[in-house]
Amino acid sequence: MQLFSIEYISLVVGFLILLIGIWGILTRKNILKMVIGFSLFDTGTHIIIVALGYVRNKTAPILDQANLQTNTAQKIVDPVPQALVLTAIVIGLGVTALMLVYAMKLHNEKKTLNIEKYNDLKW
Amino acid sequence: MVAPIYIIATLLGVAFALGLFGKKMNSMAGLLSVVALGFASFISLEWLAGFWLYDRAAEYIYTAGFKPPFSINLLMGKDEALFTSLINIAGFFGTVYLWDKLKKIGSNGYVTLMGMILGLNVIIMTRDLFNLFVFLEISSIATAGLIIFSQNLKTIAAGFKYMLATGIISGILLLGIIFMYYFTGTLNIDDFLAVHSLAVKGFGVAVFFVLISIVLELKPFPANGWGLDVYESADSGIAAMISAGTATASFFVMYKLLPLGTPQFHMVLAGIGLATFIGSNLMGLKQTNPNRLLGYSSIGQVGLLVTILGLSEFLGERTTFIAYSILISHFLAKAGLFWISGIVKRSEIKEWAVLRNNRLLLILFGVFIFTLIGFPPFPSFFGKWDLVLNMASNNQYFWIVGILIGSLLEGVYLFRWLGYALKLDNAEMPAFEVKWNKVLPIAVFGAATFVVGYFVSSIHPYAKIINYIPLAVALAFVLIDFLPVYVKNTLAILAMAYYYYYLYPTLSSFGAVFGAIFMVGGIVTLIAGYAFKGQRRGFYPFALMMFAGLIGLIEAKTTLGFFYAWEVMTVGSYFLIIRGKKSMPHALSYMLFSMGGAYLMLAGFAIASVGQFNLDMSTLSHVLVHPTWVFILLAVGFLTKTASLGLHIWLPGAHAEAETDVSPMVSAILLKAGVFGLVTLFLAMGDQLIGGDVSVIYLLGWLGAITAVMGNLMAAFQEDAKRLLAYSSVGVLGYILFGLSLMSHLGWLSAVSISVTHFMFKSLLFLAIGGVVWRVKTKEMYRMGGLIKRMPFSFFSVLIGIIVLAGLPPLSGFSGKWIFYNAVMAKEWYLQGALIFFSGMIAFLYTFRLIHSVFLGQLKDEHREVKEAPFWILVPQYMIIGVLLYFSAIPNSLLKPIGKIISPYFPTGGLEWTGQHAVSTYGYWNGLVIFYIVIAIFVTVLVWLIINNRKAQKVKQFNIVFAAERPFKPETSHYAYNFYAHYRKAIGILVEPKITGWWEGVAEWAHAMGDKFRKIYNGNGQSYLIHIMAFIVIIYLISFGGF
Amino acid sequence: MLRNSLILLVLLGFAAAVFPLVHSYEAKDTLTGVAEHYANYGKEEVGAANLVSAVVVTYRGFDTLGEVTILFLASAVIGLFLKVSETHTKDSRSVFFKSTEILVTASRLLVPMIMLLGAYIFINGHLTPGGGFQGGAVIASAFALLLLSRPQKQFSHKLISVIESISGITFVFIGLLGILLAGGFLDNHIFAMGKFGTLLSAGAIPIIYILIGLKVGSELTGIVRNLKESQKVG
Amino acid sequence: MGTIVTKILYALLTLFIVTNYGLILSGVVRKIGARVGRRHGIRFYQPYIDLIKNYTFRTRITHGIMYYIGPVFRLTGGIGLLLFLPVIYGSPVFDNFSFAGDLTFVLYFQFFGVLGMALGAGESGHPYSALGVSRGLAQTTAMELPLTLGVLALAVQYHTLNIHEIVAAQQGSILHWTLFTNPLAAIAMMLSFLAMMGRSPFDVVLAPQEIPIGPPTEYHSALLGVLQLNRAIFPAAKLILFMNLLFGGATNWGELVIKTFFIYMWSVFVGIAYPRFRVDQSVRWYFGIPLLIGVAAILVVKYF
Repeated sequence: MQLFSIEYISLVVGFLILLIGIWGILTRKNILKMVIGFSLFDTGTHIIIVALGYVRNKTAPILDQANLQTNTAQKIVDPVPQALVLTAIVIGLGVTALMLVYAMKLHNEKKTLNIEKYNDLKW
Repeated sequence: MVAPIYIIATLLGVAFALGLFGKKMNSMAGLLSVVALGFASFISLEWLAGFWLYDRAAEYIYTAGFKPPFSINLLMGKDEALFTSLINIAGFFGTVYLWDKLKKIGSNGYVTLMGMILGLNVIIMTRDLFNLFVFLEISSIATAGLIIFSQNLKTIAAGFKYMLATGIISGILLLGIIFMYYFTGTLNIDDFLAVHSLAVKGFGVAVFFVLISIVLELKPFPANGWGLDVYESADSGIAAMISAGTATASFFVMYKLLPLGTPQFHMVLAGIGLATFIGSNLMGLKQTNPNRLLGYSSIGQVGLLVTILGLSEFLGERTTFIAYSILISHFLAKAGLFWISGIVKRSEIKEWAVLRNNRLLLILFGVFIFTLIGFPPFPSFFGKWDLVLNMASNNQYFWIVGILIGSLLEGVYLFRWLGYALKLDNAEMPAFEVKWNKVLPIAVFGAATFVVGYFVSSIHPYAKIINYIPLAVALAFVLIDFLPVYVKNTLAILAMAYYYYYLYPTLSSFGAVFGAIFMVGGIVTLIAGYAFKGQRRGFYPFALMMFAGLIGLIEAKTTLGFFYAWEVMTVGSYFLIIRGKKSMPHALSYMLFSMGGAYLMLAGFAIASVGQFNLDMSTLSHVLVHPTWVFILLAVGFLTKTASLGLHIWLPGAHAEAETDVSPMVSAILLKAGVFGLVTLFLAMGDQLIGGDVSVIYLLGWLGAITAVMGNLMAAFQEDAKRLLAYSSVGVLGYILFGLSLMSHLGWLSAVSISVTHFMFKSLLFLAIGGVVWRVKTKEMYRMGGLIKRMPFSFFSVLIGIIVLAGLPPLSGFSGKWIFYNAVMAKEWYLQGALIFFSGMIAFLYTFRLIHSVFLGQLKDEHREVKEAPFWILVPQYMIIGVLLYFSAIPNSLLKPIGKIISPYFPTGGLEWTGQHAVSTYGYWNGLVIFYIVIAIFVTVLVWLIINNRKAQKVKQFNIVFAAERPFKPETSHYAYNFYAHYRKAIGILVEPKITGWWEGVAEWAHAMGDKFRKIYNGNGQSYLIHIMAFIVIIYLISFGGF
Repeated sequence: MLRNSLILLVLLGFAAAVFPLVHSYEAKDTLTGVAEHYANYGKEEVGAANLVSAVVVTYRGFDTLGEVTILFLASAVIGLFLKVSETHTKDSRSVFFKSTEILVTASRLLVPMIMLLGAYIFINGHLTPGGGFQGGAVIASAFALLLLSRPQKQFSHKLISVIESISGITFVFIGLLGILLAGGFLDNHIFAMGKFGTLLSAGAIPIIYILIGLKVGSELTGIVRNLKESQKVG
Repeated sequence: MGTIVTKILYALLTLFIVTNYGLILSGVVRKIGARVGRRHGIRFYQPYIDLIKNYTFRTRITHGIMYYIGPVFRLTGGIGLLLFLPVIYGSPVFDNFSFAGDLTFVLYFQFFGVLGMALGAGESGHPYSALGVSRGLAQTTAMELPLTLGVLALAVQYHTLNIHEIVAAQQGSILHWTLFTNPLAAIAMMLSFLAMMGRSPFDVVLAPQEIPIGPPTEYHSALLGVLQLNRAIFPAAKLILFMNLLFGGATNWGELVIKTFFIYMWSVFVGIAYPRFRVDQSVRWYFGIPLLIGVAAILVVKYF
């Protein structure tokens, strides 16, 4: 295991971003900041996904050159995580957009973005 | 067969097409959606039918023309067909229910709803993990949209919390999925199941993340505050869909992925589920908002289901049956309850009294509550039975205890709620609007509970042999509830008579005795029903249900049949009891004690079934494991019904507040169910020893003796006539318990004969006093007095009743006492025996008080014109008096047959009969001769007196020697209030309500605990996220045992 | 304070929980599992030069359908959200500041070019990096620019939803055609496979990508539009 | 048929003897009481005079049917108790109807009259009647506990509840009396006996010295006469019962008179020596020492 290889760094960075995202979600009182935390959490996950698809010293899975079209499995990185991350990004987009709209609506209701103020429902 | 892919294509296509619909075409859009959902339901139901009826093979659906794992595939198997059917039906009826709301919202609303149903369908069918993630997200987003169908601060805040929570959860899920892919190179669930586990720790962690996310989707305690908020705030129609749809689908995902977990994880899962089940129901105790309450219940039920999954290793092949029957019950009941809540639109459960304005909804409300808690004939009853039985056979008692405690807690708040709906005042409340499109789904689901219940019982190997006809007849009375009382009463009596006629030849042994008490007793007390006018709605179905249960006890061939009948009886009697004007709290405590007792019985039967080849009642006679526990559990279960000391606190109120003819039913007849249970138990199991030397039956003997004394003492201090009689029942039942505990011929002879006479004299007394109360409109004895002048017939009934009760010769009550003396001598239980006789003396106190305070003394001014009790209430009384006098004169007409029944079990120590002359080891007694002699002396003296005192002048009420004055007011000279003040001063300390206080303390403690726990749901969305993360970490630590 | 230390503890716990994942990670030297199959047979089976697209649109096409649905739902929910608030108040005074001249002018120049780029990206999705989502997002960004520069401009909501719906329905319809004409739902072999590496190849993939592009573009545009419209409420 | 007639005639004979004995006894006891109190007292035949007086009253009133038959119940109880007892041991003449029921029956039958009387008194509407009944019943329950324990101890000792056999077992020597063979049981029963006789300190039920209180408050004339008749028969019957159980029974009338007289004197002496208890006091008293003695009696016969 090479500690400073690109795949390892991206994996660790992904996890760090993910943890920072969780930290943001758990500690920030401002709803928008929580949403940003959530975005970071998502992004961290995406980086991890891509990192996991990496195959050492291989190229992108696009067979636009003839030499790639034979014995392909030996030459490209894993296309599946890339496909998955695409889906995940879009999902993240949809969720984030919805969260933001919620945040906007909440602000309309109480004119504050402090999550602690929205505790009418409890127990 | 329509391919299942068309479910998806239809829903999705229609959802996309709805974008084309303008605002003016909302009705069209709605119709299209309903048709699409109906079509989807049709497809899945068709598959379900195919699997069930034609035994089709499961079918894989491949997408993109490639085989898995290279492309995503779906599976339509038996399970999937069932679950998609549930989802689509929920969607279909949910849309019908929400028709008006959706129409107002327009196409986006329909789109959201269809999206959710679509998502749920796919997560059920898909065999690809990432695909599962995608469609889980679809349903989450759609749910977030559904929540804001009604937009206000609450829904928006709840929706936001929901989005945050599901966002985090799905992030964790995604993390797990991608690592699972990394380690295995596939995303196909079937492949994962084949791999099962890898040596790499990382894989285990990845699987853990996947599973824990699914667990979190199921809203485990305590990481579920967001779910509660959604249930509380969302429109009831939406909450119904979330509870019935999302929870159902998430459960199935868990079910599907379960094999991924290690056995160790399964135990953790079971623990999570149980904590959720108990915790959620405990916290529900203090809740007063109906939707949030249903949320607690919903989460709790899902917790129970999770427990079942976690315990699947123990449950084996029965897992499916158990889980599905409970799940379907929950599905139907919870959707129905949320829907009703949406019609009622009350945010306090106390305001649900308004539900009485609509009879149909009220009935359905009751049906759903009983379905949820697991009463027969609803499916979850059979599920719970199998669950407990299977756990017992694996020695898993801890889980049994937990599950039963959780169920009991759930019963507390659900029955309290039902009580509120049935009894609280609703005069001030405006009626609610009822639309057919809202009622239709509820009615369909309500009907489905019965259908599914019947279906479930028909596939259960033991449930299918239960005789359901009596219950069906009772339920049929619901349909003719509109008829006037005399028609229904006649029909009810005929039905009972016919059934007894049909049953009579099959009855033998103790079954014959108790069968007579139950059926003949039922008929006799029903006669009093003619006194009622109008329709008396809701009485006959439940009265007959109670009798159906009672007779079912006797007919029961299996322990399941017995338990089934027991529960049917409980339901029927609950509704009878709650009919009384002030019965609400008493009916609740009756129900809770009954449930508690029933659960003990359930546990007892479960342990008894361990290692047996079938569930026959006879298996009780050769219990293989923990026979002492079985005995104690069953005995205590029965003792809750016989109201032994410590378990008696429900009885006085329940019996006293009941209606005139209900009191005798529940007090004189129903209590004998417990006696019958004890008889059955004692005969089957004999005595058991605790720790090898303390006899349980010996302890029960003491309990019986003390109950007899305390019951009678408390009766002596009552001001309320019916309460007095109720406590008297406690005493007599203690007496009977003592007699049975003697375990000898004579002990049983007296116990069984007292069971019979108690039925007669207690019916007599309750009817007579009920008739008086009917006329004078009060139950306080000191408000009556001198009524012998106005109600001589009732007086005579009470006179005969108390003479028999007190056991005075020459009437038949004495036979019991006489046999007792002999039995006590033979058994050498002198001290207990002395207590029993002491209790008999105390019986004099309250019997005299009863007759004096009501009928003798000073007639009150307001009662001078009061009429004799209604004719039809007197009729059964005089029938009973006739029989009592016959038994008194010819005692062996009663005792000899009972002796014959007892002889096979206790052959020695019986009575020798010569005519009416009975001889025991110790003494002798001739009832008939005594009868004649006493009557002869009496007549002689009477004639002597009349000769000496003829032409005695009748004087007025106040013409008495009263300190040289005449009293001017009956109140001041009617000595009745606190009649035994001096006695109370002497030994009143014995009747301090210590036991009631103890139970109240328990209740208060549970409520306080629940209240404390629920404070963690502080309403702050961020805290909920912390709960989720902490939950993950803690479960991780538990699962992997540190790191 | 207690709360913060609790959070810290939870975070540390979570970090510890994910540590085995990082720990057992090792970059692969070769493809394994399904990826190997895709690499080796993707060309023959799907015919798309961009293997990611092959996976996205065909092998895991069902996911993509779901993905589209998610955006569609998100847009619907946002529409739902904002629509109710339209009825909230009838006050429609503008809250927008006037855009700068530079932005307005630049947008006139850039919007058509961005749209063109978007279209290019989704049309060539099966050949080069990119695809329907990316293209759609680019197109939506053009509309976002338009909205920034001319806030008063009204887009036809009707048009957006019609495009959205038609493309969605067609997507489902093409998927169903797969059952009728080829191996299953969403099979791309319903059209001629064409020559590998050219524009008209890979069967239904380009068509699907175009539909996705249109759909995503219109959905995102719809979201942005709805958000803008909601600002009237103030 | 003949046997029934003979039985009835024998019963009437017993009744006649005991009634007279009871009347004289009560007169004598009152006389003794007065002399002890240094008063002249009544004539010993005063009860006869009272009886005749009451039967000849011309004012006759009734409060209703129950009021009317209350005394009938009372007297039936008294006569019944007497007739269900074997009066003279070994005598078929004075055995009466004791074949119909054993000791248990007899013990329960004594309440027949009490309850009937209580009902009759209740209908009069006089609060003092009800008050008396309430006191009487309360005291009875307490008194009954040591009595029951004693009876059980006896039954254990003799292995029977048949009074004949109990008496038979005590024949032969004075030391065969239960009093000596089972002293604890005898003490317990004799303490209960005090309350059964309704004399001081347990006479608050009737409170004879004060203005009338207790069940008979409202009774007079022939109705009171019936009660008075009972007051002669009933205590005598109870005395005979205790004599049979504890003191070896009687083989002839002379023995009976002597024994019962002394048994009665036990309650008289106690009554003169001790002042009256309130009901709550007497109840608590019976739950104290007498109860313990009773329990001890049981334990002794059971374990020794």
